[in-house]
Amino acid sequence: MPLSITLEFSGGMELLFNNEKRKQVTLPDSFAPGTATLKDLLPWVRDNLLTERAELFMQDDTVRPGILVLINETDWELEGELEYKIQDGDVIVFISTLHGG
Amino acid sequence: MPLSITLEFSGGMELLFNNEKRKQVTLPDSFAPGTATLKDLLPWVRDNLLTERAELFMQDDTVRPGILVLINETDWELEGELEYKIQDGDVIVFISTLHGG
Amino acid sequence: VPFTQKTRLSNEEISRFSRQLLVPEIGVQGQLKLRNASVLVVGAGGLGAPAVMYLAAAGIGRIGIIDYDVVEASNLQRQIIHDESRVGMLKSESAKQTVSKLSSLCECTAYNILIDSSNAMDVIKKWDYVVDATDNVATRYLLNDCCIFRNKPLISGSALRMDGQLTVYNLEGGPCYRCIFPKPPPPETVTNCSDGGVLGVVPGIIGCLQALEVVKIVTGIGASLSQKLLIFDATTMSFRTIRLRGRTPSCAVCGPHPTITKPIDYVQFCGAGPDDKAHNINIL
Amino acid sequence: VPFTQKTRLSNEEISRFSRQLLVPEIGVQGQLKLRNASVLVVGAGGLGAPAVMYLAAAGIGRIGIIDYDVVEASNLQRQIIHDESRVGMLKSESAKQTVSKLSSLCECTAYNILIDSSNAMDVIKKWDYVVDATDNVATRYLLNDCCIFRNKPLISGSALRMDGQLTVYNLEGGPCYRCIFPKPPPPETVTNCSDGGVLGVVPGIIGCLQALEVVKIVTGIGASLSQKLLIFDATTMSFRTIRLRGRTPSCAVCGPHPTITKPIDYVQFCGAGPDDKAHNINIL
Ligand SMILES: [Zn+2]
Ligand SMILES: [Zn+2]
Repeated sequence: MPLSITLEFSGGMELLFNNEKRKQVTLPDSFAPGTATLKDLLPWVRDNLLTERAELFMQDDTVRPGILVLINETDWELEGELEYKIQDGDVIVFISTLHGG
Repeated sequence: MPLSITLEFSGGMELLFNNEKRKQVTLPDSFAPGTATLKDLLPWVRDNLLTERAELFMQDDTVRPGILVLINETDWELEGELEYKIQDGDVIVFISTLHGG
Repeated sequence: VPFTQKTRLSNEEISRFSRQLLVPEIGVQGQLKLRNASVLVVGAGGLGAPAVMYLAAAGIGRIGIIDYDVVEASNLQRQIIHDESRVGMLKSESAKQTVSKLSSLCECTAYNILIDSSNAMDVIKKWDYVVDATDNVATRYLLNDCCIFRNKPLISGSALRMDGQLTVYNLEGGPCYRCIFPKPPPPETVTNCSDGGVLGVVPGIIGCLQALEVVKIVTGIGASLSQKLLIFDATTMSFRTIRLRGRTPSCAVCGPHPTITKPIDYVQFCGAGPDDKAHNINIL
Repeated sequence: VPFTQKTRLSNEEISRFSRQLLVPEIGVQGQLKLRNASVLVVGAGGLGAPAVMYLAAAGIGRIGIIDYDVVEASNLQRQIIHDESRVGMLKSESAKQTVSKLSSLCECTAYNILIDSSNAMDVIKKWDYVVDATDNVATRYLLNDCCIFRNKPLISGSALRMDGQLTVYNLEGGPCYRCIFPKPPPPETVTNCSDGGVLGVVPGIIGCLQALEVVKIVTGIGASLSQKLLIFDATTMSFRTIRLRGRTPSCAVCGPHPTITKPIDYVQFCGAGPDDKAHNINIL
């Protein structure tokens, strides 16, 4: 069964994704449950969902500095970052940190 | 298996319950899963947990006016009020409405 | 003189509100709607202070402020629309002075009245939206009923100790206060800020959120809290939004067969009034 | 003259702060702690305006305000500590005037400086807590590093368009800004309120919440947002609190083997500075 996850974009990240703040996606079969990781997900998101310049989202094989990734309401650093194995029903949030005041 | 639920008290209701805002309770065996309702729960809460005057919590067989009951983040009126059947893991919140400004 | 509706922003307004014109959800059309809107804030206390200031700052064209009390030193811990030099002044006048300094683009009316059944219908009919920033049960029922009779959305906030609550009544078929609370609480269960205390910034936060809901309703972004209740616990910094019932068919004011069709005696209904100074000293 | 710590509230203070003395979590001891605390607010703009006003109202004994800009008309849509008569005045001075009017019990210092590597260490050492109410990446890293070097908790807020964020750094072993963001964002990805706009009451809400966190830390209630990030979306009125990583062992400033032990060149580090007027006009 393919993995279904929810992606959310906040703090202005949504401007890079057609102004959609929340998107449910079913990942293609190449994302095998139990082995597919965030390292696989990021380029897929970039190539399939991003509507603005790629460098505003990724640098090298990870998100660019200033973007915080949350996995089910938790900082992805606590969940293994790029090595985190995607689970069905996961909510992955990409937040652009704000600096204005 | 006995029913385990979480009770929460907010908006000053906690002052009637030993200043505890959150309490996990296992209901006695008389609360049968599938038949026990909020109508059964209210007097049990009054008799077992309330530490202040009963009339500040209940009037007749329901909560006194000015208290809102939530069942899993939803107004209990949408869930059947007193007739709602308690389920294991439910979160029941008693909120005193505020009038200050 | 009636307030003239505008169809274009002046150059001064474009420059003044440029940061809001840049927000896609607001833009020029949204700013014009703010300019053409009128908001009545009932209570120039802990909730009303930030609500009035941020509504005036945002460019609301007309603001009305109702209060019958005078500023006291113990108010200043939370009522930042007043200051030490205003102690002894009428709150409605003090609030109006602050608005005048903040923005010459806002037309502000101060009502130094105790709002009650005798005057509420007349006052409310002149305004598009009503903000409930009061401090007592009787006035909350009065505002609710009159907002139903006059069909005005009611943006209702409250605060006590470290807790705050916020909801929007009577918006686009949503419920009213009486739908949720058909009976008033027993007077002995009602605590006000005078008796129970309040951390000053808690009504500050709720008042700001009331202003935000008004801005969102006026500009068409839409209310987030119609048929929902926001519950704020400052101790744990938790915000919880819960789903409320819709209009109650048996509701005495907004149902299809209302039994109350004009303002009643709210002091009798609630067993306590706004001027019940034994319980209600300097609360707003 | 050093600020004298008090062990008793005066009769004037007891009367003035009576509503807070009644709050069990505050009480006389909490109010004394507020009176004996000093807070530095960096930025007298959209965040700093309500933060300063509510901190002064709450009874914080000493408040410092840093800003190097002057009040402009386009600030008044959100910076309610200023008013039309202050256009052209230094923001730090204008903010101080408002504090003086709000409370004669608060000792307020205005710093009309551009805070940078040359002066931050000296200024920060005089204060117990630092509120980051700035508008640019370089100053945020500067404040973070100096708060680590001087061991001061940093209450950090930010806002843009309809979004706000809030967290507390360097409190009781919690992470710092660099633990979470070791590298600054590319300058072209950074939007400020001048370019992106902001709905005025959004920084209002975040600034109030910053003041609340300060009050809670000072009085011993405890911060809710150390190692946590509050994310506010005004469009949907959603508040979400997420769990952040703890201190990062490899952190260049707060780790066990720091590679940065004094302020660096933050403009070079970030590729953009606070006075980068091409991008940063009237942002605070
Ligand atoms: Zn109704
Ligand atoms: Zn660190």
